[in-house]
Amino acid sequence: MTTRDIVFVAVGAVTALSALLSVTTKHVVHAALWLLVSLGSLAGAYLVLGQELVGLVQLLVYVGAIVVLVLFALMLTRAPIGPHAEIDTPRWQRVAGAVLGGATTALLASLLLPLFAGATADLDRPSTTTPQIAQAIFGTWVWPFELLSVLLLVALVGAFAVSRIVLQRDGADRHDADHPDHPDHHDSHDDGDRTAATTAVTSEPGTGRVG
Amino acid sequence: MSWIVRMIVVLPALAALIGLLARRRRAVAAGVAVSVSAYVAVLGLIQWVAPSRSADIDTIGGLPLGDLSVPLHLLSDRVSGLVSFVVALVVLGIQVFTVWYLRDDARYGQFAATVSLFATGMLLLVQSGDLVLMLVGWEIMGWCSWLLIGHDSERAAARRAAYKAFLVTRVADIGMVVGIVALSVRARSTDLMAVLTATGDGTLLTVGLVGVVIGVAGKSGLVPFHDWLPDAMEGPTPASALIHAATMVAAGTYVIARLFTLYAENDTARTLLAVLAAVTMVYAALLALAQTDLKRMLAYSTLSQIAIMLSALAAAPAELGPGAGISHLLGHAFFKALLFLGAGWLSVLAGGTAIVALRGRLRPTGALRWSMGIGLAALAGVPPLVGFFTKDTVIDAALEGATGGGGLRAWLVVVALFVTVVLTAAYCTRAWLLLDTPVAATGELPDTAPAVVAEEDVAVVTTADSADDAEVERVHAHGHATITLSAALVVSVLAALTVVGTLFLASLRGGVHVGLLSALLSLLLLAGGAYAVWFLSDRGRVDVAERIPGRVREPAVRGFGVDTAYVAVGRAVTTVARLVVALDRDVVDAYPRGTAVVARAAGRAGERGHRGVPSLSLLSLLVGVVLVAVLGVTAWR
Amino acid sequence: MIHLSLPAALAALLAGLGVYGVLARRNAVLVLIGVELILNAANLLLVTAGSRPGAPLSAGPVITLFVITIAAAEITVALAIILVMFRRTGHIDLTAVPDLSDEPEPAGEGAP
Amino acid sequence: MKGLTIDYATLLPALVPVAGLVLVLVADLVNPRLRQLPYAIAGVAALGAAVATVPGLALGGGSTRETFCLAGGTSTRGALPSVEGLPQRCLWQADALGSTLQLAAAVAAVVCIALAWPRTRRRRPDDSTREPVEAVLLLAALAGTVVVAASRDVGTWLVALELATLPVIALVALSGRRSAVAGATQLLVTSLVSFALLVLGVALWFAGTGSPFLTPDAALSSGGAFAAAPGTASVAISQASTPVVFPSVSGGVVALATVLIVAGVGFKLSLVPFHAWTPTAYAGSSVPVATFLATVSKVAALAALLVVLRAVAVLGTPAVLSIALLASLSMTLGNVMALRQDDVVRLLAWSTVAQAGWVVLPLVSISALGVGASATYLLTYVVATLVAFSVVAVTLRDRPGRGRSITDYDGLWQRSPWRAGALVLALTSLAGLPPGVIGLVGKITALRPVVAEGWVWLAVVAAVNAVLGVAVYLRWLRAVITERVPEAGPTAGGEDHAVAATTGRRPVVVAGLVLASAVLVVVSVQPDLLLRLLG
Repeated sequence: MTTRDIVFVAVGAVTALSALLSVTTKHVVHAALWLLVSLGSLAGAYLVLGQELVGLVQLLVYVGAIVVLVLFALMLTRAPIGPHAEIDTPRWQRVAGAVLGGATTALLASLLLPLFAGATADLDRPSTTTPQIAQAIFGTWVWPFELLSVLLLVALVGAFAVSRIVLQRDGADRHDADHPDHPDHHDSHDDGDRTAATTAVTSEPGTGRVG
Repeated sequence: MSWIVRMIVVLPALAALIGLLARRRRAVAAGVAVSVSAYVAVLGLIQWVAPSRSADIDTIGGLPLGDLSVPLHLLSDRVSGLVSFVVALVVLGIQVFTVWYLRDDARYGQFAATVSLFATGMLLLVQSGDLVLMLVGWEIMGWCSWLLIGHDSERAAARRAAYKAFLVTRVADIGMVVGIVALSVRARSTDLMAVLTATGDGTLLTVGLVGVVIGVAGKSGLVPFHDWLPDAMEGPTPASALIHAATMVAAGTYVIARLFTLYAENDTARTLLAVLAAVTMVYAALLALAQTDLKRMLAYSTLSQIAIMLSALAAAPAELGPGAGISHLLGHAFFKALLFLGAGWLSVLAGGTAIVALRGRLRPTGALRWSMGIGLAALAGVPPLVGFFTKDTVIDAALEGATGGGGLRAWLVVVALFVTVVLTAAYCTRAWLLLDTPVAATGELPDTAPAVVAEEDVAVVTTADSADDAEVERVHAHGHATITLSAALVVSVLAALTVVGTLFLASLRGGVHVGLLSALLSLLLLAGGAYAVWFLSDRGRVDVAERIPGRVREPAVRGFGVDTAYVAVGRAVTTVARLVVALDRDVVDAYPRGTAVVARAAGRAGERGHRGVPSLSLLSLLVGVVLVAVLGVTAWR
Repeated sequence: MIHLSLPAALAALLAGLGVYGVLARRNAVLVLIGVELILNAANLLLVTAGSRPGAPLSAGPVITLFVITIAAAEITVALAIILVMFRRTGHIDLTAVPDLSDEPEPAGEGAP
Repeated sequence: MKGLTIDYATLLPALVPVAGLVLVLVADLVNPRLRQLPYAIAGVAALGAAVATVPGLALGGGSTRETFCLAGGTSTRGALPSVEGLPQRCLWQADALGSTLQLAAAVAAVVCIALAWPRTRRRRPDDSTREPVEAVLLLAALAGTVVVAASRDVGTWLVALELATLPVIALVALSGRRSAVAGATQLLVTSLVSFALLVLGVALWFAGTGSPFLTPDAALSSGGAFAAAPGTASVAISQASTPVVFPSVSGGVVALATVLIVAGVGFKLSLVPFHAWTPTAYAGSSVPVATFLATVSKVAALAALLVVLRAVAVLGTPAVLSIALLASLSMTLGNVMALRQDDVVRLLAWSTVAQAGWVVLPLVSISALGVGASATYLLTYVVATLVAFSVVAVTLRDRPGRGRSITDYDGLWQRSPWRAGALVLALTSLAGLPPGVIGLVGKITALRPVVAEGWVWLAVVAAVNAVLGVAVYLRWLRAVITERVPEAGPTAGGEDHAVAATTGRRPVVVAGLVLASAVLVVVSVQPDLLLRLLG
């Protein structure tokens, strides 16, 4: 048991605990915040493992961007503040989830622990340093890296178009109310509180039209 | 020479094809039918006179059936030459006669073409040196008989008769096919020579020969398959003549004659044949005596005569060969064709075939009277007509067989033959007396009938029990046509052949062999039978059959309800079939249909599970992944 | 020095928690959290395997970076669709039976 | 980087669609009101990709067209420690099989683009973004498919697979209908979870083999080679100067990695139980997108799967029970459900599920034979499905709103015999009946490895499903060839005519149908073209 081991156990415990809380808490927003903690401490775990760059990117992208996006999404979908019983699936499904999750963990652990049994990494002479990673990305791995840029571009275009189309349609519905093609428009107006949601969202021109 | 043999088979087939194509043009159809059959008759004459003894005339080449050799050869020898000549001659006569007889029939073309095709079947059977070809010819005749008997298909009776003939012979053909298969398997070849010379499995041989006997019994109308033949009189008279004279019913005799060396050594099959023949000849002769219709009487007489031919094959000693049977076949061909065509002629004159309508109608007709007289005399076996010689050859052969160790089987045949001689003489005499005695002489008739039966009355009488109702209608529609010269000539030539036909048989080994004692005995019996009838009928004034008690005669005319038995058998088969169908549907098919039901139910259940709930799809996904992962890890190696 | 079985165990744990999270939540956004946990488990495993001495081509960290980026791209599209779902149906409940009733093609192409 | 050579000509099949999508975006920037231009560019790009794959088709034996190779160049070659004659490692390696799959994807994409061709030539309103976005997404997914078929390393493989999946999700949602959103949601969550598991599988692969390459030697390194001689056997790439020894690992990790990858890709192939999104998404999206999902997506999935399975094939694993289970479940459930569908798109969706079972069926034998058979079957399925969807699209284009139900095809034989003929050929191919000879050939090809490996029960299940499948497609065929029931009344007919008159423009859509049918006819007449894959 080295010092690094002890540190890792500590960080890992935080990660696991916050992950557990993020999937069990009844507060919708808390779940996202616990995820934030979990991913952040995972970045710490990367640091302990000697992968500074990965840890940094984890902080930047995951904590800085993804979780923030998740929080945004929760707010845009009018997530309730405070405990909410409705966020969990029926009990039988949760039991199934627990069984399957346990099975996954058991399966992975039973295979990985023997695999890494006794394996150690000497982090004082790290095999991969940040310059090496940089060189690898722009050298060996330049092809998938370029593809990744295409993927990001396409994802942005797609996400933009998808969110925009509905905004347009909502707008179109409002403009000519007697348009016969959109029965759903009337549906959504029928049930009371959801109407409020729709109008609330669509009345924010900034959200939808942002490109 | 071999091309002649091939042509004999192929030409009628071509004639049938052309006739069918040209069926709308009557003259062409008639021309083709008559000229081709004439040409074939000439070819048959050549084959007979100058026989090429050859057993391997190729046809379409052998069939590649692996282990089994199927060469499909034709076989030509003196017997096949003679038989095909006689067949061709009879067919020629019938074709010529038909031109006159069906003068007003719109479907003459089809009829003539069918007759040509029928001739093809018979000739193929006669020429074939291969069991498969034999079966093909056999089947062609079966199908064509259905067409010919059902020619007047607008009449229900004709249709029924056609179906009956077809079904009854078909059932018997099961035996034929089984027999042929058994014989072929035993010889590992379908070639006739190979089959005859093969040695081996005795059981298989017995099965084969018995099967062939059953098939022959069907086509030749032996008891219990006999009842289709009298009903087949629903066909036009030339069709009856064709079927009865030299072709279909006689084909069985020819087949058994071809296989005679095998039969000679197989007691089981021969005994069966002997019993069937003996029963049939006596029974049919008795029924012939009771008939009220000329054509039906002739039909029963055919049954009896065919049984006589077969009895020769059943009883003759091995060293004598099948000559006796074949010779009676040929002789019978002449006089039976003559009788049928004469009856057809007479029916045109009288407007019906019921004996009541025909009474005394023969007297004023000159050539027809002579011809019918000769025909009936030949049928009865009056010397020196051909019937006498051939029948006595059969009796002689049977006697030889009986004395030469044939045992009970041969004696049974001999006794049956003598009984039949008496009965034949009796019904021939009865027919002659009824046809020839002027109506004026029958004063004792209860219903003081007019001297000449009026046409309306004829219709009334004959529609009741005339076999050939179509003829009645034809006569009604077109009046009594005078016979054409050629048709009359055909009848006359046949009469002449009946007189001198014995000469034909001289070339046949064992063809004519008359024992003195048996000839005398049969002549005595003949005279006795004829006298008895003459005496009982009060010199022709009364129908002998009237003296038979009505409750016997009525069912006798109807063939003792055999038809009903057939129907019952049919019903039973249908019932069994229904049972099988029900079993198949409700028990066997339940499984396939069960899968369909299960599939549908599963689909319904699945539909409920696939309503697009994302959460459930995630659940199924993860369950699947974990399951697959566990399976993959545990069952990988 | 660090024993690599520790991060491996953590990865296994995170994966299991992620699976549970995916199945236990009916809110679509929270299901995404479960997905992220599984992804992070995979990432941790990659990094762990990559920090074994002699790992070639810096593959571990590089692929981890790739996966993080892919996850970002995914989350973008996912959130857009969840947003649309909310707009169209008024909820983001994944256990609800969706309304599959077919409407005519939207106005975008052709009609008016 | 040293040793890395890039051959752009080889990369063309992937580069052309990417260039096309950039061009679409630029064109949209310049003149956003053109309706057909994005599709034109996309069509040309897809065609270009198809043409670019052609040189790869002629590759025989084991030869490949490759680039991004790490051991290229003579200087480093000598320095490479040759471990058991390991081949050089390339990030792009397209052999005949891969090229054929790429070609199939490109051709299918061309047809999809033709089917999506806009109805009118009118300029679109300023705020509409649909056409260019659709073109971009289609091209991106095509590029991903092309790349994944040629990828040999986990990095490229993951990115390309995601590039092939993510745009499709957006495409499904793009039509904006409620059912489309439902389909997109289901597809989204399924694909996210699947992808996460896939990454987990990849991580396991990397952990188990120590190699980021999906190559046979990497797979070997997990099992026997390292365990047998830990001192000599080592993986050392140019930059890792010190030879290192990985701990000998059990094959179990590789096994788990493989099945996780199979499961992760299985969702894209719509294998039961990862299939639930299929009918919803197909029915929700527009017909061209459904076509894309049913063809290009499936090619991508199988290409990705084959990359992995060809790598593990060397392990000599005779058969995989998991795949057998998935295949039999997929076939059965797909056929049973398809029997009950009245909507032709849903019917085709379930048929896809069933056919996916047939596609993976030969993979129970992880061998060259199984791989070839699977690819062959996939191609027959893709071509036939393409034709069936094209017919649906043309029918819908003729009479909008009518053509989704089987009864709408009543009497198609009389109305338009050519279209009906194409449909009959396609359906019989899917069912495996003549005249769809290619379907029959495909089914026999697919069954051969199964029988060769002695999987009797699986062969029986497949045979039963072949019969069930016939019933599925005959339901539709019967409608096509039976007499049409007279229309409800003259007014309905009049409306039809009016509608047809306004939406009569469809030459490009018909061209797509013609192209697809031509391919189907060619492979039906000359099955050798496909069967060559096996050799």
